[in-house]
Amino acid sequence: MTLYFLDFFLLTVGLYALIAKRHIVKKILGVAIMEYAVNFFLILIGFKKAGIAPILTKDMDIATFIQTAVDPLPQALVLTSIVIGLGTLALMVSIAIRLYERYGTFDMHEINRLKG
Amino acid sequence: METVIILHILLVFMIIGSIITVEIKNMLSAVIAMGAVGFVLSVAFLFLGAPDIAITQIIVEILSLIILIRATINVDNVAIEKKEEIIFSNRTTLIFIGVILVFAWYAFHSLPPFGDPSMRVSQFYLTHGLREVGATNFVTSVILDFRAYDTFGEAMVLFTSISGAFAILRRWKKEQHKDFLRIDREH
Amino acid sequence: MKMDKHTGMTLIVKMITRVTVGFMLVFGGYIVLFGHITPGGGFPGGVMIALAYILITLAYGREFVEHKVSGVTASIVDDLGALLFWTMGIIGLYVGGRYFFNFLGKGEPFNLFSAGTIIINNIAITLKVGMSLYAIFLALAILQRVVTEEEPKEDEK
Amino acid sequence: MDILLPFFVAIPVFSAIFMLIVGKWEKRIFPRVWSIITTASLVVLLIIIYNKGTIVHEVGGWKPPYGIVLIKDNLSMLMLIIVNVVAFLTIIYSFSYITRYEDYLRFFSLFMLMLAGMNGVVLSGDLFNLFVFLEIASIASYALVGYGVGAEELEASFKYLILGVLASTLILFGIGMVYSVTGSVNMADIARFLINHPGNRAVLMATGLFLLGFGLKAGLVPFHAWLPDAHPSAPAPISAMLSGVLIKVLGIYALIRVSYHIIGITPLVSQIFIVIGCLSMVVGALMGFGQDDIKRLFAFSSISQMGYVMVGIGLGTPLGIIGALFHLLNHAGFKSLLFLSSGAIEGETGTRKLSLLGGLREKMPITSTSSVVGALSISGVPPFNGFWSKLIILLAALKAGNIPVAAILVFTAFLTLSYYLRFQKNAIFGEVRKKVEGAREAPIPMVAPLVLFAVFCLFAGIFNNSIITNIIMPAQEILLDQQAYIMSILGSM
Repeated sequence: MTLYFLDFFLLTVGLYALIAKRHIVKKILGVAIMEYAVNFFLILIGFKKAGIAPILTKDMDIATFIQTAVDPLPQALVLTSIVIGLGTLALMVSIAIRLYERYGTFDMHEINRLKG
Repeated sequence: METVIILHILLVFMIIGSIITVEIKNMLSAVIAMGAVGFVLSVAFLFLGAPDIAITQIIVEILSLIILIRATINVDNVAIEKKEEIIFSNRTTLIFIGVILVFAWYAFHSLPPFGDPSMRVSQFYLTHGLREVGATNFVTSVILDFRAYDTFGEAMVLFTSISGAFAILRRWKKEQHKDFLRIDREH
Repeated sequence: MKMDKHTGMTLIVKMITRVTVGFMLVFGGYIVLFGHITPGGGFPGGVMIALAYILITLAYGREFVEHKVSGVTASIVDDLGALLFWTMGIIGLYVGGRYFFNFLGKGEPFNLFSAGTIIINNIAITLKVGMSLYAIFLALAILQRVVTEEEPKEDEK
Repeated sequence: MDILLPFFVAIPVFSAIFMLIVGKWEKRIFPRVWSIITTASLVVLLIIIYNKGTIVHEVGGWKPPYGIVLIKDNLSMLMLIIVNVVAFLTIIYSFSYITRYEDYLRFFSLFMLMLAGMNGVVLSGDLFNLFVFLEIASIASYALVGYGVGAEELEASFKYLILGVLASTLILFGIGMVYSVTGSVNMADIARFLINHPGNRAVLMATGLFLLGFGLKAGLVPFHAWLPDAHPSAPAPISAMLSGVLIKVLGIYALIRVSYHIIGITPLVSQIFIVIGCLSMVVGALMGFGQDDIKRLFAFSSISQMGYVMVGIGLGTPLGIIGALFHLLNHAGFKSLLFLSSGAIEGETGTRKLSLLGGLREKMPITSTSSVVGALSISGVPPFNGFWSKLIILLAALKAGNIPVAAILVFTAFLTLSYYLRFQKNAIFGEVRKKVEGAREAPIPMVAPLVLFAVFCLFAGIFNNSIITNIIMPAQEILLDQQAYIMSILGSM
């Protein structure tokens, strides 16, 4: 239970960086940290006590494997979510670079002031 | 039992790393600190019995580090931090986060305890996976057969974000092709 | 392989990349093809292959890789990979009446062709993920612009 | 018949990819014509499956709780009609609007992917699948908002992107909590589990996270920061799609589906809906008052109209939900009309400022008459459709005995009427100003959709009971009947 709470604390650290920080790259880093926290939470809920990876090897028999294997569904969700995070990161960095070209600064407040 | 202790240590390290990422002045070291948090996360995935996810996390971590360093290496990454933060927005966000954390503390009590997931649906994947799909890596059989439509949607997400990034990065004809790096040297 | 000295990084980096790129491509290929037997799959394998190309581009400079895999061919292969994955869904709909129906034979577990359409889906994802990330790396890191129309080949550097 | 459901996602995706491949050789005419063919075929597909009742398609051939299921019930039928018809008319509009940008290819390809994402969200019967397609539609709309690559377009799309990714992360955390408690990701399976195991604090927190995430995507008041900035800088067809369709499908529809069909509506949640609805109505209307830029004015009025819908949903009575869903349909009609006409006006006169516009009636007759029809119907003037849906919501509030809400409804109606009258007085009537001298009527592909939307606003107003009985009423019945939803997918309680 404390693992879930600490992981949610990690999410709020990312949330703080996202909202309170003015530097655009800091906001992007905040988003990345939030993605880590959510992916970690999804894998945590799928873990089974003394569980093994859900990959069958030749020397395992199927019955014990089914009892001890960890939950494969959250891992499928996390694989998708990691690559979604990469996609959004690529889009964010390209917008940040073009913003820097246009305004000459990464500071969100400065940009709001210049935008008028 | 010791995996729980190890996971606690790794998680505390990740929290410290992310606080460093948020608070440090130099942008490049912030990106490196975030990279460290990502690598510790992929080690934690190994302890949680998810080798697929650990490999993907390390590889995607390297690529996002390359992209992020690209965005921060040649820009004025220290100048921003000189100005002081606006106290008001930090304080309200901290209060808002504190309220959510208190509410979350009670909510996490009624989640099933760590270590015994209610595998109501995924037990079917483990029992029928080998016979009906034939793949011995059950995560891949879930990704590409039981929920292939999800992975199709996800490939389209990557396709959209790359094509969107191309749309944003395209040059307008009337704009001369000034090289991004050269702008800074002129400053 | 024209080895002009001034583009790209120092000699040491070039030597090391010449050794490691081979391992990365082989390991990436292994992860993709055996994705349904051992850990791995389309995504990590594809990104690994993209990283191999990115390593060459970083070490040897853009011109060296330009005639091998230019930005335009990378995005075409990316579209073809997405199209291949799309047709797998439609063939499943046509053959089995259900979208993404696994219509190929299952084979027996531990050898290569054991999971029907999973292998083809894996290859489609690899093409798509690998080439699109390589193309976005080129656009973001090296060219600062997207190779859309064929401008005159003036040298950026 | 259920073979046709996946084509709602497959056709736009194929056209987006094929467009990019062919785009290497032909960039000007092909993308525009190809998008019109795609959206036309989607509308034809819509007509085919229109009155076929509930269709369920199990993807991959796996039984529902184990595989992903696509479901078309009457509620998603209503949303499909809104999405595909507005997209078809917007594509016709952007046939000639797009000429001001120099790269047509990426615009139409991203538009098709946004369409595929929205169709995927509406059809999906699986919570994580809804998240993935929500992600596709959102990322396509982030890039499209910043398509102009100008200074403030990029700033607006970055702010929209940051808040959108925040919303998606919270939604994914909520999905993780719901999965941990119920052990399944299929919507009907979760609903069945939660009926047998009610009152779980983790599910309550997950509802809060969903409310935060989907509320942010819907641009409701506490988290509306991105909407007024995203609209003025987005191209006109995109802001028409954004406010006419996207915030409805990704925000309101997802909120309705999650709260009514999955977690089961509780008095607390419907009370929160009503409070958020009233807040959005009042704040949207008040901030819309002083706006000089017509697109910002329309953006704030979108927030307040979404507040109407949330109040209708929050009341929970059959009449309230009928009013809300009918207002959803009407709002898609007249808001897209207003945004498209603002694009035409900006195209011809070069400005969106009310202080510089005037006397458009002589120079652009058709555009001004259709935008007058739009302005009248959004402010609820009798013959048009806005009047009927606002009236139904007002009656539902009165019947539910909720007098303060009814008072706020009437107050907002007057506010909306006043600032739309100001819009008409400044922009349409009055003497012709300097800026408007050179304006002449917008080209045919831009004017035809405006006329069609205006005709819809009129006919939906006149024949409102026929629209209500065969589109809105069935959607309302399925919405209030969670058991029927579960039975249609899982076949057993």
